[in-house]
Amino acid sequence: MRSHFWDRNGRSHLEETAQTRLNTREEDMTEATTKTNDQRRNFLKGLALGSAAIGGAAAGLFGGIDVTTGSVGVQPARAATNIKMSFIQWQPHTVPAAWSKGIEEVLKTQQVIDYQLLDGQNKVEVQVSLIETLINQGAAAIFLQPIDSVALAPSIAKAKRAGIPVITLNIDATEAHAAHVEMNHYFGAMDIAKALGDAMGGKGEVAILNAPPGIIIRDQRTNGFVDGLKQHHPDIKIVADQVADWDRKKAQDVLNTILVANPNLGGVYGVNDSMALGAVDVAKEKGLVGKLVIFGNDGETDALESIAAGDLTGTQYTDVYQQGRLAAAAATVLATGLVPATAFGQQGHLLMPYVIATKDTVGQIQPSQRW
Amino acid sequence: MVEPPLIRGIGLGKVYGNLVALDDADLSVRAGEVRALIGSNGAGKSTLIKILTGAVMPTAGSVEMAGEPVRLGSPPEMIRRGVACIYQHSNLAPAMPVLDNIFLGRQPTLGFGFVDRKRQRREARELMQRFAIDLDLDATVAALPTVKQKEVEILKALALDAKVILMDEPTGWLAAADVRKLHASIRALKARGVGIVYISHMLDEIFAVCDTMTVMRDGHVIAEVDVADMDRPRLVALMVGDDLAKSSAGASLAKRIPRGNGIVRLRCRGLGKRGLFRDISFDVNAGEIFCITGLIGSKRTELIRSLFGADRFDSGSVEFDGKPAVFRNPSQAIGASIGFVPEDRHRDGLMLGLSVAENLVMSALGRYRRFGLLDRRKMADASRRSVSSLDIQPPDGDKQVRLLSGGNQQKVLIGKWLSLSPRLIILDEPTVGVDVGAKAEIYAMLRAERDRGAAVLVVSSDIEEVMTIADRVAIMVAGKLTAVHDADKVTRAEIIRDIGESAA
Amino acid sequence: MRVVSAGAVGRRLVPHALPLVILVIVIVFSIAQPAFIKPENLIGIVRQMTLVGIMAVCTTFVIMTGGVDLSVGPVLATAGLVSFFTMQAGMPLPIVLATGLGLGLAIGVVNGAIVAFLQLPPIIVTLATLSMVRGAALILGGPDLHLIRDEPAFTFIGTGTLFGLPFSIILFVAVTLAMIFVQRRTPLGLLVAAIGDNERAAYLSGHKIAATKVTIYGISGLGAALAGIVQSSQVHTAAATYGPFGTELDVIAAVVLGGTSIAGGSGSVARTVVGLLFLGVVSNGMNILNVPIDIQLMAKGAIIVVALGLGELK
Amino acid sequence: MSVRPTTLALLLFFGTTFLFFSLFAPRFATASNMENLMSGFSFLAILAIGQSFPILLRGIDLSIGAIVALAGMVAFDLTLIFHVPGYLVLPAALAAATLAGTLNGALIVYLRLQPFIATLATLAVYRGLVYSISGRQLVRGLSTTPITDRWITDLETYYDLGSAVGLSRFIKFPWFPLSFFVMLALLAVFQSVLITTRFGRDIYAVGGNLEAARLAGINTRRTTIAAYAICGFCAGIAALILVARLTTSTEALGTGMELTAIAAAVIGGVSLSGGVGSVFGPAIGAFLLGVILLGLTLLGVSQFVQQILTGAILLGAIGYDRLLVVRRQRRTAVFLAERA
Repeated sequence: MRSHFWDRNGRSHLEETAQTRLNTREEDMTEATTKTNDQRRNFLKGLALGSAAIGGAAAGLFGGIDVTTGSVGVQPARAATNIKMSFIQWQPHTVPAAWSKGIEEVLKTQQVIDYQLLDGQNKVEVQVSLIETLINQGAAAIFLQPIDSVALAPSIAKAKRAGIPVITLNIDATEAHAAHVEMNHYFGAMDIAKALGDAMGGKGEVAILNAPPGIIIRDQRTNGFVDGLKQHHPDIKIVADQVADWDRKKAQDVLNTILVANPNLGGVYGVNDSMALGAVDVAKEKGLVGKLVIFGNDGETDALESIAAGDLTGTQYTDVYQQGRLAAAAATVLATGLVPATAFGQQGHLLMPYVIATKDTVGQIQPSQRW
Repeated sequence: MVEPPLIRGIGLGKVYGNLVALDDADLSVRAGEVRALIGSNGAGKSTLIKILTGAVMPTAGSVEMAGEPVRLGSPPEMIRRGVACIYQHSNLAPAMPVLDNIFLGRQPTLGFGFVDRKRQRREARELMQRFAIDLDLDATVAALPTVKQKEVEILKALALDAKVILMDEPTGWLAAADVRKLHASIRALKARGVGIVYISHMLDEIFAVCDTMTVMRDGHVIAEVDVADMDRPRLVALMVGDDLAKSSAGASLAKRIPRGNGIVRLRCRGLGKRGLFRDISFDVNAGEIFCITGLIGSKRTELIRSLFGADRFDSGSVEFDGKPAVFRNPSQAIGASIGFVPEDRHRDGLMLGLSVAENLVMSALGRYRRFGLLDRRKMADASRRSVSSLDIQPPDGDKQVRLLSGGNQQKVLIGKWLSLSPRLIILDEPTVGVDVGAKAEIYAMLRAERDRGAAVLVVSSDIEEVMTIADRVAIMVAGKLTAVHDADKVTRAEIIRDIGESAA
Repeated sequence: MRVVSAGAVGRRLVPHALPLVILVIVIVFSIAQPAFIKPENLIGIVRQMTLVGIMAVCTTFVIMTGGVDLSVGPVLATAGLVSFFTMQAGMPLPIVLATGLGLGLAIGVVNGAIVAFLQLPPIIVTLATLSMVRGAALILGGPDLHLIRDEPAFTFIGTGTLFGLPFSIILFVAVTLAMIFVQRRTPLGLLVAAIGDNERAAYLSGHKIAATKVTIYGISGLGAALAGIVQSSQVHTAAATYGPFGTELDVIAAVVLGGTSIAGGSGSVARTVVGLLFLGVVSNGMNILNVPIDIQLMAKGAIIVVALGLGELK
Repeated sequence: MSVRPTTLALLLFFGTTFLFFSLFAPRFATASNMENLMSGFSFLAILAIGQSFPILLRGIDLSIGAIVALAGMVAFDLTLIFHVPGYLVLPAALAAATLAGTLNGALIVYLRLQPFIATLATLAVYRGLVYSISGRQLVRGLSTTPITDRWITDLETYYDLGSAVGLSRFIKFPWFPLSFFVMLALLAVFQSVLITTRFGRDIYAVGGNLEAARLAGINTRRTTIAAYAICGFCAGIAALILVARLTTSTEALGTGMELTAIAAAVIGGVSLSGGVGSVFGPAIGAFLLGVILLGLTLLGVSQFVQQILTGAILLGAIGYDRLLVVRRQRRTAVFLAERA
């Protein structure tokens, strides 16, 4: 498939891509973009948000502060007048860390925003408690990487009632909120399935190195991959689907064992890059590099390097810094424009563009975009 | 027709693994009868008692109450039928108040499982009055002194309003006055038609309170007689066999060496610990056995624990071999060549799960260290020598201490220190719960230590023991040392008077 | 100290029951999937055990004395991180290892000191250090993965082979043998057994309880640090998030399955290895048969219950 | 005896921590923060209350997190897949949780397994069961469907007590969540069970001295099983509160809660060596953990430093308790000696 990302002035590229994507995939959409009854309206809204966001992001990148609206302006920062924005992550991990960096890049240039990263400890009840604390604190905006779509919805509704815009990252919530910026799990995984199948020549056996149930990303990615194989490569058989706890070491162990039972294994899909890299370790040790097609998901630096070195076959790359910047830009616009969260009848959607990075395309990813 | 006995065990047997604890034993008690159950440690008395309370499931035999067979191995069943027991070791819930312990497991209720506190308290008061026991019902058991804890146990058994009461060494921890009080209670119960089984190593007590006796040895019942038909020597002979009886009797004739060889080994001056004891001064010489006697609760244990470094003094000074000695922990005391045999061997003395050999070397590990490693062969040799010189039965160094009888466990505990040849050995109640035979052996060991030139400091509440082994006797009353006598110049009566006078 | 005799008898039987259960499981798996019994898979099983294995073997003493060390997960992570940073600073391998291991030892010693001198319950003390060490690790390394590259000597620890065997296995076996040796042949081993059996008596026998506890918690920390270095070497990365929540339960499970009572008392390093083998065989076999995770968990729990239950009933 | 003096010390520690954050953490002493505290940590208090029972028996229950997930998933499936009305779902979920607890107790009693290992095994079993019955995996789309049954969602209700008693005229008074009252009710019930019923006394007896309890004719097996059943029941209640709050359940619900609940119980003065403690202390212990989390967050302390401070405060809490125990022991010894 065609690679497509944008550089700093690639706004039109983004729009075009997003549009194609949404148009062609509208009918396939399942839980990835849920409960929207009017995709097109959402899309337009997303587009508008995205534009605003990119503006903000660019501002962040170039260090300009004049983009911010007058109400906040360039007044010198004062503790008493600063507004607060917080990001509640899932648990310490590379992806939310990169988001946080992106968010911070944008926010710190605004002078008047205090930013805090909070840890959800991989527990929904902790995330809920933290949101309520932020509501109490009177945060100007909340960034949230929900562990679950439904579980956080009541809290998001509460925030909305309190006039606080909530911007979700990666996992949408069933409660409409200000905006949602998503790394595309379901469709990304479908594309991975296609690319993996192509690399395997359309037949053979694959194994999934999976995460334990309990977080929705896992389900979306697994479903996307399984559906993708069904659609594009019905002859490829999934011979093993084993849990390796997101962990590189566990992935090594599990794949080693799977290979004993399935010596003819042709492909491996790691639901995140760490597990895929664990598979690469095994392939190296057993001399299977080049024979074993291995795909990861996320696109972290280590994975990209491994692809460049010819070890990992590919991964779904998303510019996570940019994702964070976009979210931050949207939040800044909302907060400084004094748009109350209650004004949102419909939430904005922004599906991050992504690349299936392989040896051929990985070089196009700029160093500054690697996280 | 004769009424059937209140309780009757027929052909009872119990086998643990390959160890026969009890074999074909019979025991019965009639209404108003006090039956002594005697025999050396490991003879099977406790097992027999535990079968009668349902605590242990026998491997053979049956139990009848009033001629009716009962279900075995079920404590609730036996309690329902009115069998109560005062166990040898504490059977109280330490963190609970006295009141709850007395009614443990069968509190009177108001229905729906709610405890009837008022009735509980009233009944407890009545009982205390009837048996002249004084206890704070709301005190936590753990905070009570041992004597009071024993009283709680007695009250607990009495509260059951039992037909049969089994007492497993109930006086093991009691002072003479308390023993008399207990015996008064027993007579009161007897008069009300209660049947009692009474286990004790104290021959005096048996003659004082029992009507009949069952004698056991090695898991068998070897005699059933009326107490009236027995005398002391015959009884001792029955219990331990002839040889030991002779040495036990002969032991009390051994010579006394007050002040040993005249060299002061341990000099204590004005020792005090706030709220426990004060102004304690005495000397222990090399080559003598120095006994401190007195009532339980007179803080002797606290004193010697401090001497050993397990606790601290608040005031006073200690000299050991003429040099000032302050031990901040037991390891320093041991370094100075002092040994210590605690009172409660299960709680403070032995590692029950470890082997005899390991227990024997436990205080002397340094000796078996070679290049920082344990010299297992040297350890095994040493323990083999100890096992044979201490005559530990069975003579197997690899056996878990848990599986030994009480007397043999005590020998291991003492032997552990003897192998170090300490310059001072302190023993706290060295023969509690030990049978007559083992007692004699332990006395012989202590004398041998004395003759070797060690100083031996013994704390004992057993006047008979003190009279048997002491070279000098000190009397401690309520935290103060009131008198020191040469043992060959003092009589039993004088010591009892000393203890009683100061207490009054 | 008060042990119900039936339990004691049962516990003595466990070491004999568990190997039998393992044998049965091996036979069942081998029939279901002949590849299971292939030598490469058997080596794989041992290799999968190494991380938890090193930690479990090193923490056995702690559990034998009635304690527990919950902080192994973050210590594992921190040791890897610290090694990474010292390597980055250009230090030679011996210093790198010494720093990583030294840190683990230090954390263990702190655990032991708090437990021994303040006499606080180990489960809460080590829960507190778990939280503190994780926080410190995250401050040190952030949530990022730090790639370890071009460090062949360091990489050898986790991935190299010696005499045809993975070096990590050799390391695990060496640690195990060393611990068995310590238990059987040194005064420390006997002391640990004594304290576990009766701490008061051990004190009155003149032993330095506190020093012993500090030592064994130190060993436990050292083991976790070694596991952290092996892991970082195997996955070529160091991260503060390694050794996630649940690692400590895996470690304790192996020790306790081996027959060491969590309340202290009897136990041995050799038995811990049996417990490890049991867990390793079960999880490897279920992976090989591609058993789904839900059935895997239920089967694992049930097998544990049956295996130990059998030992008690016999 | 039932309320140990150390519970007072704990209250003092709690009060000090509370006061500290009230003074220094912005917006800590506000009505809405109190609402957060009550609604966010009542379930943990309930778990800690339940956990007290096994610990009082010198045991432990590591499986409560998995039981929470199990009860949650039962409620989830019944409501969303089978459309069972809420008034039947609630008892069904509680029954499942209680049954799971009972099974724990039965394994410990009849197979004589160590509680630690038995509940570690059932932790795996229950979590596996949750995965296999998860409606989220079985029926696609359910993972984004909230539970709307009023019987369940109404558990997340707030009461404006301030207005009811007229306090709101003077200060902004927090609205009390129903879960807080549920917690209070359980606390009252179980505290009085422990103090006034024979069963409660039996718990202390069995935990304090198992052999003595057995010989006193107490049915130790039944007591043990009941204690674990109560623990499971409490986990079920906590699960329902969470499900109401989240309007869904996930497979990972409850992960790690066992250690938090154990920590709360031990901070609350329940001794791990059995027979000592109450259910009052653990409830305070749970809210202490909540105060720390909320307070540090409001102080703006970074998440990493928070972890360090949480550990330190945990140590402080038990260290303080320990200090008081030692002091009191010394005083009691002196007192007894002087009286004698």
